[in-house]
Amino acid sequence: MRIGYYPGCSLTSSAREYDESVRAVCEMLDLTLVEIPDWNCCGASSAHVAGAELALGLRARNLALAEAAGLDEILAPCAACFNRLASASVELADAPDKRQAVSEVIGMPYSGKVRVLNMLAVLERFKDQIAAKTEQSFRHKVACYYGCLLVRPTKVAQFDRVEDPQSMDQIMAATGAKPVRWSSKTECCGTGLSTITRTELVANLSGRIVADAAKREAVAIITACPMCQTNLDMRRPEINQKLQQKHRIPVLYVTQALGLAMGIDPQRLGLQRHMVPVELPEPEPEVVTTDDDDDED
Amino acid sequence: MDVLRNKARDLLAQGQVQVVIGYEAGTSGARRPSFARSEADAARLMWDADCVGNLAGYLTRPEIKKMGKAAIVANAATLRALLQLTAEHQLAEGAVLALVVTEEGAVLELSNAQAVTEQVATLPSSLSAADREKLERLMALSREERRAFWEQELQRCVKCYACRSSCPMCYCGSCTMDCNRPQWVPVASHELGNLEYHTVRAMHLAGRCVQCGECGRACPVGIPIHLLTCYAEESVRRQFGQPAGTSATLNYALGNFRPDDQESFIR
Amino acid sequence: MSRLGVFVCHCGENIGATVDVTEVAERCKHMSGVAHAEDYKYLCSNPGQNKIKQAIQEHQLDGVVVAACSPRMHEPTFRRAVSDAGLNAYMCEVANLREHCSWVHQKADSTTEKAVDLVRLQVEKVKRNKPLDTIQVPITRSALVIGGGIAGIQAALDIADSGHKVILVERSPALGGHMAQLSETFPTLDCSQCILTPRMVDVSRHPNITLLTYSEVEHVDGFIGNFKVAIRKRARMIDEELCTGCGECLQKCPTKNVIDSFNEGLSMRRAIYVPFAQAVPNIPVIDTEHCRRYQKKKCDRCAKACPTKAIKFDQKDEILNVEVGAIVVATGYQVMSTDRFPEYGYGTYPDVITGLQFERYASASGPTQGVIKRPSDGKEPETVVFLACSGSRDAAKGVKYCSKICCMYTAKHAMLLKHKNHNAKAYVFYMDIRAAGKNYDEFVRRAIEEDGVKYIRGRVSRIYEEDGKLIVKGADTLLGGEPVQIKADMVVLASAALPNHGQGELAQKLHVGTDPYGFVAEAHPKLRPVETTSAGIFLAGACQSPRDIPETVGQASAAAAKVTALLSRSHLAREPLVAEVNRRPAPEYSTCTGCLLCETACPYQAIGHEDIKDRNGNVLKTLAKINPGLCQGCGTCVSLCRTKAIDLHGYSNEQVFAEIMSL
Amino acid sequence: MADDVFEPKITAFVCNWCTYAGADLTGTSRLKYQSNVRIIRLPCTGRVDFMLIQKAFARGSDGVIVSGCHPNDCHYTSGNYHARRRWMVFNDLMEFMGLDMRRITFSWVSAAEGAKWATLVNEVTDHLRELGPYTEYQRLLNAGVA
Amino acid sequence: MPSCQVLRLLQYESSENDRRVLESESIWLCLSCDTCHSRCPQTINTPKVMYFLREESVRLGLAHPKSKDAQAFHKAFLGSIARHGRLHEIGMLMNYKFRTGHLLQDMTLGSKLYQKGKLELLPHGIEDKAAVKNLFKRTTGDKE
Repeated sequence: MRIGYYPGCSLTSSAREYDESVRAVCEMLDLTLVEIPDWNCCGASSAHVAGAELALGLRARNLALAEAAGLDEILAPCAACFNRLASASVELADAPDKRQAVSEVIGMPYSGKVRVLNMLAVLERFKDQIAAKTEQSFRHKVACYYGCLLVRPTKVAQFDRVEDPQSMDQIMAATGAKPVRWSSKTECCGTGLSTITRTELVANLSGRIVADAAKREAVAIITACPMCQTNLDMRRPEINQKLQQKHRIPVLYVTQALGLAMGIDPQRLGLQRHMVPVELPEPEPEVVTTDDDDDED
Repeated sequence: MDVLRNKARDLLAQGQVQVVIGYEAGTSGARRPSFARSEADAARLMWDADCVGNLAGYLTRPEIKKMGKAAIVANAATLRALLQLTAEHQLAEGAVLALVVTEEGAVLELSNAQAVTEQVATLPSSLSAADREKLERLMALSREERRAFWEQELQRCVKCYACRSSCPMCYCGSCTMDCNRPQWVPVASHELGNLEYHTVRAMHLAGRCVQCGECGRACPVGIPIHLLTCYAEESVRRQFGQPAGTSATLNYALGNFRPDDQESFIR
Repeated sequence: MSRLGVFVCHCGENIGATVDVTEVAERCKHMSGVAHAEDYKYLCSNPGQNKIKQAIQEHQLDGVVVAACSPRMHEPTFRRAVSDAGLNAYMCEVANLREHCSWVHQKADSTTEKAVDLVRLQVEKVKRNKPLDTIQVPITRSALVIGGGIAGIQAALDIADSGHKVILVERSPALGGHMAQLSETFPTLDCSQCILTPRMVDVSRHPNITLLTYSEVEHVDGFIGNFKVAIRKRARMIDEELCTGCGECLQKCPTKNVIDSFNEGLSMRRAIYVPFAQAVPNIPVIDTEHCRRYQKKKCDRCAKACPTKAIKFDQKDEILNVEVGAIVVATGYQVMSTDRFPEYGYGTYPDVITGLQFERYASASGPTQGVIKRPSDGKEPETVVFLACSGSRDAAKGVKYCSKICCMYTAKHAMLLKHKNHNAKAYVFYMDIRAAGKNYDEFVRRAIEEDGVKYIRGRVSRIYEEDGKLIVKGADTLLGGEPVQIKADMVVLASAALPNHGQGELAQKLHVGTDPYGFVAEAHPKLRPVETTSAGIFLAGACQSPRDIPETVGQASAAAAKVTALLSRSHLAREPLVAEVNRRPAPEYSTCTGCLLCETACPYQAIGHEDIKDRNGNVLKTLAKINPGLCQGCGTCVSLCRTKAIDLHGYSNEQVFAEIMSL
Repeated sequence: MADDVFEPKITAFVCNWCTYAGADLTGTSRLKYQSNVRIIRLPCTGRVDFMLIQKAFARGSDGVIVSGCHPNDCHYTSGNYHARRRWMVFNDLMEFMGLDMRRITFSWVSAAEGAKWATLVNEVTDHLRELGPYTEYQRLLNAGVA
Repeated sequence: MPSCQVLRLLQYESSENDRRVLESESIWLCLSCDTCHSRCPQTINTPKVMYFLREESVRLGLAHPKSKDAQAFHKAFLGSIARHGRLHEIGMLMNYKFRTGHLLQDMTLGSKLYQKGKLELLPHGIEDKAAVKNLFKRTTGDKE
């Protein structure tokens, strides 16, 4: 099976390990990634400030390129890129006039056929294979953290349920992991534009998430978004300072976690690149559950 | 062929039926309807590829009804007509015995609607490939071209009503055309009247036409009017999926509806 | 040659201003068949009507066209006038010069021209009108009430008290509906059961009422005054004659884990059960879904226990066919369940409950004998948050409309909580407080001022669990949208009131319209609020839209009044504008070919068939036959008939044809 | 009005309960529209025989409006559904025979849509004014008796 | 000022209130997490509203002083894209620091990132840079 691939800027540098683990895991799942030729930045949240037209143009060019390359589905692992591209594809899907206008801007045709998928939507299709390919069962309590951009707004994401989403929990469960029930699944880590400009806000928001995860005794936070990963991992010093705590809970990309379960070499998954060292305890022992019979008196 | 003749002879001899409606040799190699009432008559019956006519129309004629129980040599279209007529309460269930000559030359006796329905289910649509192709060619034309085409054709109509009398579904005792209070359609044949007449005919056969093409064959001036009724029927099938002449129980597309019928032109 | 009279109305300035009325009258004089034409200021006035009557006498008119306002306005008026003058009422037609001409066009020749056309159109029609007599339909003088809640109970009692027979059908095993589930009622805080149970008993005792519980309407045929209804009486597996309601059987049932729907799932019941202690009738039902007898082919403990051998495991559903003259729909509502609220946890938090569930807790007859407890651990909650508008007024995730009862019952709930546990804290998140009604706002004020309920104006964005508490995150818009966070033990959703389940199917069976939300539609929002779009079918209570008890009871009595008015007559006069199959001399008998394609096209199943027989009884021809009692005159069959054998009185082929040709 | 502007002749078949009432509302709300349309009142769109439409054209109408209750709102519960089916076939057949379907307007106008009726009539009138007289049909008329 | 007040002020359609909104810091605080959007009973897309208000406030020169870092960030960001077609993080960060003068912010972090191989010294541009340049021209008119 093949699918279009849009790494996005951060996966080529600050989130390189995400890219590495995505490629490693997809290989294991026999999913061929066809990188969109000459893709450009989706514009993230900045493009909007310079005008909606530009924002749409930047996103549309990538869709058009994908279409030209004969790809009808593309995977955008970065949640931000996914959200941007998906909203563009939705916006253009049934608006011929808009497509016309944007085609002129980007100087190439786009017929509005391309569908954008996030990492989880793609992995969901491979649950069985994941379970099958799992070598050392990943029996850890994990906190599946979705953030904002994967599930919201429903019209754009068109995936999972907007509150208390389940897909990542199920994907992780397939490896034997025990996803904790927690309430910060879709709380915002504070990215938006503030990662660099308003670090104090970020520490505050991300802090709540880390604290909640720790409280539920998760040994790792699992995410599918570079922004979230960066904030929860890279900003950990600020967070701990803010919380007056020494939280050491690592933040893994869902693909890294799967990779480990599938027995892929940690180096290949880029675990060494994390700021918070990834050290997982011994997997919990397996508990055999028996279903109880119905009442007799 | 002999199998058919013998079968007919026996049926008549044993008095199971009083008349066998079938085909016999006509002038210049054509086939014409034949009404065998005696064992001798039975010898005239024929069956071959040229027996295309739809004989079902005769079944509803009083003079034929008078003859008593009838058997009919039936091709696909005739069978469909039988079902539709039964559905429309014009033939009592089992009132007619259908004789179908198989590829192998054997003769099947279909004595009830059930049997006919099953037989019909195995048959291809009556709409000939040639006619289907004509329909498509016409639809490919521009509206103006189509108008011109039908104007050309219909102005030649002399309102002889041969189409009407040949159509097995046109059994009505008094037709809209004969209604004079009010005079819906002018009696004389002129372009407007002709257009109205053929529209009415097509509309009245939409959801009822078994696409036998009898009207087209009957037209003395050779107007392909069967295309109109065939198209109307196709339209019904396409939009509502309720083909005529496939069941003996009433399922008239224009006498039913679905709340979610999809139409695009209503504002 | 007909002698028609045309009367053109000025309607003061309303028509006169843009149409040259005298000119119109003048031109009419010259229309063929018109014997007399005149114009007048106000034809609908008494003098105006008298002019028409006189003219009919003077000029021996045999038909009349009144050119005035919309026929939907004064057609009846003028037809009465015409018949007073000795002409058949249906020899009068109205040309709509006001709504369709003078009011919608500028003053111009073309406008007057149109007015003349509109009159000519009617002139040509009237020439072809035939005298018609109103159809007299006998009335079956009994009523069917669907739904045994307070609405149905009230309607049934009122109709029965007026001396008419009533059949009351209730889907569940007992009367009472939602009101039976309530604890106290606003604004008086009197106990719901205490005021309801006497009414339920009255119903069961009333000589004129036949009570059918555990029964549903299967099929409805017929029309006003003559409905034929098939009712499915579901098998209770109990012989109602033998059962004494002693309750022995209940104790013996081994299956104790069936969700109790009367307690809104807050408790368990047995497989054989009576919904609640005061149930009417006090006869148990066996729930075959859960009874071991049916699930595991074993156990007959209840049967063994029954002193009167009333338990009949092989009982079957019965179909009762009844005839009634009128129907009252009182099918009530249901509340949106908690799993419809994503941000409140999709119903995963046991301590997030609906208002109805709270009622059960607060009710003395409830699962906790009136002690407010929380489902998760049965502890008494210290802090309870109430969310008004849960699903209501929420176009995005819920319903657009206001559920109307929530503001009041939420205030009541908070109040009850405080009364039962003085240290408890009650918070109410609301968008607006809607407390219009007698003593309603006073009631809410009391909750706030005397009982110290904290009202917070704002919506709740999220609820989640933390250390056994429910964290309620919201905003206080009166503090400029400042975020509020409350650690609660229990959250009560005033969840939206929806049309009851099965409402849609029933509406179809009854041929009554519904609104976009699925509530039964009234015939007119202001002037005919308790009538449906189908004559003879009335409505009461929350099946029309959410409403409280006083309103429901009032409406039920109103519907009952309508029904008794209808049933007080022996016959019903109906407009004779119905379809008819033509007749011709033998041997044709009719142009109808008896193809009966029209049968399915009739929305009222009014078309059957008749056989023409000779004197030896041999069938000569079969024709379609239209029952004038059932026919409502839509004409769908008329336009379907290939031989024009069916025609519609008042809109006949000849009439309409002539109208077209007059243009 | 000036003689050079073409005034189309429009016949409207409307049901009594929705569109006729809707047109009444247009009046009571004093909304103005062009005066070319002549309304023929029928109980229900189910009563609209396609032959009536034919006859309207035969009588020289340049355009025809057929209008009734929205789906689900039919006073007779399903008359409009039956009507809709016939139009679906009629439309299709007319297309096939090459008739100018721009001349026929089907619409749902409820008793509450007085404004919609006004706009509908105006739009149809203007459109027909652009199209000009329905010569291709009226020519047949005048082709007269052979 | 919370978004509900922002919208309320706008509903007045009065220039004074509009100004108050455009000058406010609030419109720069939105993280476009879309939570409000997915909650709103009226499905109002608040982030989109905020984007628009930011554009306006910049266009009319009313932007809140505290927003200059954000603006600088966006300028740097867009600059990077305009030049390379993709984001070159170091270049962008440097650019940002010069624009804002936060020269020392995150210095240590930066080097850490570098050690972890998370920063690329040299930009990886796209082939068809012209395409993106034109895109910018056509939509914003400015060269950046």
